[in-house]
Amino acid sequence: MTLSNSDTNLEVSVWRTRNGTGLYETFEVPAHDNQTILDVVSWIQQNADPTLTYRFACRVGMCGSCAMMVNGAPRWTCRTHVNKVLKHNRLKIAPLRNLPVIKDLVTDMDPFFDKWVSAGGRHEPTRTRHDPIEEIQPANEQRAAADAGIECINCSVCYAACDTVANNADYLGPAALQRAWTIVNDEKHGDRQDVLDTVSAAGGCQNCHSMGNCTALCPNGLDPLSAIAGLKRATMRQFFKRGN
Amino acid sequence: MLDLRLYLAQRLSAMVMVPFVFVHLGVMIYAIQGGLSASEILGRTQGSLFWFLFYGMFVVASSLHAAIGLRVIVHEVTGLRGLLLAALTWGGFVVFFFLGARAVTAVTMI
Amino acid sequence: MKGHYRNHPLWFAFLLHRLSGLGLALFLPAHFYVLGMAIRSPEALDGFLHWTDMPIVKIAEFGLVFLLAVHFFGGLRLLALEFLPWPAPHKTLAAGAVAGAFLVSGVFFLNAV
Amino acid sequence: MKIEIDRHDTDILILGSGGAGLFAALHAQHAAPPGTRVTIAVKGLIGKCGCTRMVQGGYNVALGHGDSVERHFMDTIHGGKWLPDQDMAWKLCEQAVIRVRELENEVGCFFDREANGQLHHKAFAGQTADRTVHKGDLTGIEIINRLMEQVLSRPIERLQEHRAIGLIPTADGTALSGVLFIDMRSGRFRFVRAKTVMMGTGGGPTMYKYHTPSGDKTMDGLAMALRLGLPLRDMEMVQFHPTGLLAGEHTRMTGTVLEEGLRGAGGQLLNARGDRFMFDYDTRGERATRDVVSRGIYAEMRKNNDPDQVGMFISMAHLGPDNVRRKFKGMVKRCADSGFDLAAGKVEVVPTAHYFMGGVVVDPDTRTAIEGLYVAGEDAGGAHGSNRLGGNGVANSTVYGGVAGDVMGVDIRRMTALRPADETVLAAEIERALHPLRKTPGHVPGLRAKLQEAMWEDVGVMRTGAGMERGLKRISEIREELSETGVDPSNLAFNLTWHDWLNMASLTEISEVITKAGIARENSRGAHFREDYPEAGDLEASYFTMARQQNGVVDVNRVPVKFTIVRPGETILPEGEPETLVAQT
Ligand SMILES: Cc1cc2nc3c(=O)[nH]c(=O)nc-3n(C[C@H](O)[C@H](O)[C@H](O)COP(=O)(O)OP(=O)(O)OC[C@H]3O[C@@H](n4cnc5c(N)ncnc54)[C@H](O)[C@@H]3O)c2cc1C
Ligand code: HEM
Ligand code: SF4
Ligand code: F3S
Ligand code: FES
Repeated sequence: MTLSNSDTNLEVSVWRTRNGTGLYETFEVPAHDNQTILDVVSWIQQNADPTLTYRFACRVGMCGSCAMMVNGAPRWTCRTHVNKVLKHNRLKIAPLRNLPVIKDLVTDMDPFFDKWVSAGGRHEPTRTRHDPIEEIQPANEQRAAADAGIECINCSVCYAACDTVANNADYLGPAALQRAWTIVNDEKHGDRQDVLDTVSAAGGCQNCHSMGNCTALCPNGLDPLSAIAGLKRATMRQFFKRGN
Repeated sequence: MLDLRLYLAQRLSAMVMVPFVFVHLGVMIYAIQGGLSASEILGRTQGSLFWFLFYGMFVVASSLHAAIGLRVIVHEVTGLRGLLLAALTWGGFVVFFFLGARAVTAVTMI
Repeated sequence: MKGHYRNHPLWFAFLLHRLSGLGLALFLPAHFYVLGMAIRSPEALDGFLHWTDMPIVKIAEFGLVFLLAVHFFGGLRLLALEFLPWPAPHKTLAAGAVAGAFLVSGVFFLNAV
Repeated sequence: MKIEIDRHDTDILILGSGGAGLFAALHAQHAAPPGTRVTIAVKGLIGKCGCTRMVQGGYNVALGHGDSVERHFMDTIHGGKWLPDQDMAWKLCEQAVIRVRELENEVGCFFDREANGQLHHKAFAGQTADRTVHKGDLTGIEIINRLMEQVLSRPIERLQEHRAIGLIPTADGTALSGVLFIDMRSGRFRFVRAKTVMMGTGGGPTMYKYHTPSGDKTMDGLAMALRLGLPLRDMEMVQFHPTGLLAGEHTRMTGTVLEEGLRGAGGQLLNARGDRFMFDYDTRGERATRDVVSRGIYAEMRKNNDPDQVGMFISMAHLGPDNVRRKFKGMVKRCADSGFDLAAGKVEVVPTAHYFMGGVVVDPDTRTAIEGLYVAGEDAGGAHGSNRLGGNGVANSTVYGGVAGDVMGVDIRRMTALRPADETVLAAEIERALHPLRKTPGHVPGLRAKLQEAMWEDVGVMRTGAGMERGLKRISEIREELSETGVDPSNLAFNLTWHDWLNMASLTEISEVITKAGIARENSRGAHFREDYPEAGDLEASYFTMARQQNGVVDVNRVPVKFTIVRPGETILPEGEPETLVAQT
């Protein structure tokens, strides 16, 4: 173990909620070799200001609870090494964009999940627990398309990165739409047509401008941009097939 | 803000415009050689059914396309929605179309 | 990965497309209006077209062609991205679109001057 | 300070949103009569906290390759060194089959397939069949995301960032009235009455210096059960995972798991001099079971005894960096994110507290000794005995969460009314939570580090009677110190430091129980290893420990294991079945 009690300090500005709005407060945080943004924020709460609020759970990039704006960009903080984002020894940390702030660095993620559900992001069964498990070839093209987006940890990084979400309150957003695309490609799903209808309504996939911030920033390397393009094609195809 | 129909209308109109823009750009590059003049333009277009259809469809497509495009921008920038947004979309379309139709008749009818 | 997160070709392509679209949409009524003058008097149109000999107007016109070209190629790029089930060389596509736009407007410009 | 408390009623209340909590909610909603109110309350966000989400390896289920429920059961009993409650272990193995089909067919999970379309199974150490189904190495994300969607899209009331701090009984103490919470976002107290409550707060041995579970898990559930006077069993049984990342004390990454598969694939463990050492401890070398490898690493660390070079190393480079990168993509990226090169370099590791086998005594229907309280998942003791097989953890939480939901749905039909609370207990629990707000503010994280150090040194991978006695003393000192350590009360809304204090309170209470149970077990079984009693003892005379708090004092008894299905030395596998179906390498 490297006991790197290094002498350099990071200059960290952190967003604090105060009387209904907020402001940045600055802290000096000792730098270390292996240090994530979450560690920086934790250090402040544990050693400098015990009232600082942030959220995390798994600390290894699986739960998607810890995302914040770091030097202007949304990131999962538990897996973002300080060196990766540090600019002139400075960090600026704020709550995730596009979601209501509860306190300090914590946002209310309900709108994100409400949209996830309203995009049809829930399995409709075609079998029961008493039936055998369906045989599905993993190499099959549809399955591959479904698998492509399956490792989403619903961290909301893409949701915060997308300017369309910022400007269009009804827009379902990249993660929810990507989930819908997974379902559309899941041959086990009961009503895939229905999902296509859901994502073609007012806040749906057609609102995406393919600006690609989602794909550029997804910490798991997923590609909502392409998933949404897939939905656009599929909804269009369905439209012409049905002729209405 | 878009739903599937508006989206399709915008994309289809865009596709329709592809050949038009192509030709239009070509004609402009060609026409600009030696400067523009009214008679030059009118000489080419007046009384021509081809150019009437060409520019006519161009106008319809671009009016639709631009009206929907503006709708999106207005919604995203101002948050306008509902009836007002619809009114603005179709109002925009009508203005584009009216001006466009006038222009087409002007250049292609004798 | 340092720097601003919108710092990538797809976002610039979006911005360019939006600005060019907006520019075109504002220009469109003016363009129609000018052509519509032909109804009343070709002379008025001619008067206007003489105007276009002035360098500043040339530049403005070049700007319009440029906008149209940018928007056109950007639009083609989007249509391809959305409608053709290609695996994703999005960024190449975006770059190609910009190159195409410059090519066309460049030719136009060279011809115009 | 004037204390206001919000009161709230529901019919079925569920604590926790891991595999146990989410399944309980779904099943309860289905099984209960129409109109029954179901509420899920959780310390974090629904589906985004707890350990089920962190499951990597997968889910044990006898669904192919000639495997059978009997074989799964026998492996579970052998793994638990004859301590499991056999009826619970049986139900676990039997119902896992249904639960996995439910997950695939009804909930919408997709587990990895073979090329021919059938489920893919792999084998964890200690299993005699290829039994573990998985979704890559992110199985938990798939399971929890799909469950979460089902729950979020149903009319189930959500109390997110609501931390349970007390189980409140009725005045006569025979039944549960409800649960006291802190609404973390506002800092206010909320008392929720319910006819039935299922507790699935997932244990969480995070009182160790190195630990894997998520940050929200701090033994709250077991501490609440202890205060209610419920019996807890197998409390000495803390499973260590041999390869936790060691990245320094200032990073939350430290302690997180480097997956089992690394050793399975041929990863080597090296000491400070760069030599392999596992073959000195076991003929299977690095591929021995978790407990054995953990002790091997711990012993080497002790030999090395260098404060500047604490851990051992895992090295994969000899397998070809590109190969490693391809095969363990997620792990390599995770290490890279925290600044380590797993593919080509070596990464420092330590044994890390991973899973808690101990828990509340329940019957196979998840009922407890008190009417109206049900416990499932890692909070419940019994199914694993002294050691949990890799893959049996998520099976346990999903199987028994579902069982709890079904049973509550039925039981609630005979419970016509909500029960009034014992207001004195309620007031006492509130008082307990307010205690630190009346003391001079101090440094809670420092105390936690102290506790973690004490547990790691004295009640850790290898234990002795003397060490544990010393541990007990240290714990009680820490407890006193904690009681004098205050928290600034000026703003209680989302006050993490207040919650750190409450976490510490739960952890110290349960640390004491772990230590006392460890002292009570004078032999070595599974995860519990005593250097002064290294033998397993007479299997026929196996006992489990049962701890209970009465009048503020924790007592531990030994209770004989009932061999209700199979006795030591016997098997329920049919005559002539091979000992193992796993291809030996
Ligand atoms: C890194 C890691 C990897 C693992 N890999 C595997 C594996 O491959 N296979 C396997 O079988 N098992 C594995 N396990 C074990 C398995 O994850 C757990 O045994 C199982 O998921 C526990 O489920 P649970 O529902 O009981 O608890 P959890 O899923 O941990 O959920 C507990 C819930 O209770 C909530 N809670 C806690 N305290 C309170 C409170 N005071 N008030 C309200 N809510 C509260 C938490 O926030 C959380 O929502 C792994 C564990 C870890 C940590
Ligand atoms: C062949 C020519 C054209 C093509 C292929 C094309 C294509 C497109 C496409 C695909 C979009 C959708 C962009 C998005 O949703 O992000 C769009 C938007 C738009 N277009 Fe066009 N277009 C063309 C011509 C025009 C013309 C001539 C005008 C103006 C008169 C115009 C004005 C607009 C506007 C205002 C938008 C909205 C921009 C935005 O939402 O960001 N387009 N175009
Ligand atoms: S798509 Fe990526 S960025 Fe978006 S929520 Fe999922 S994991 Fe996060
Ligand atoms: S950033 Fe937004 S606009 Fe579309 S491509 Fe991604 S959802
Ligand atoms: S804490 Fe779970 S993803 Fe960061």
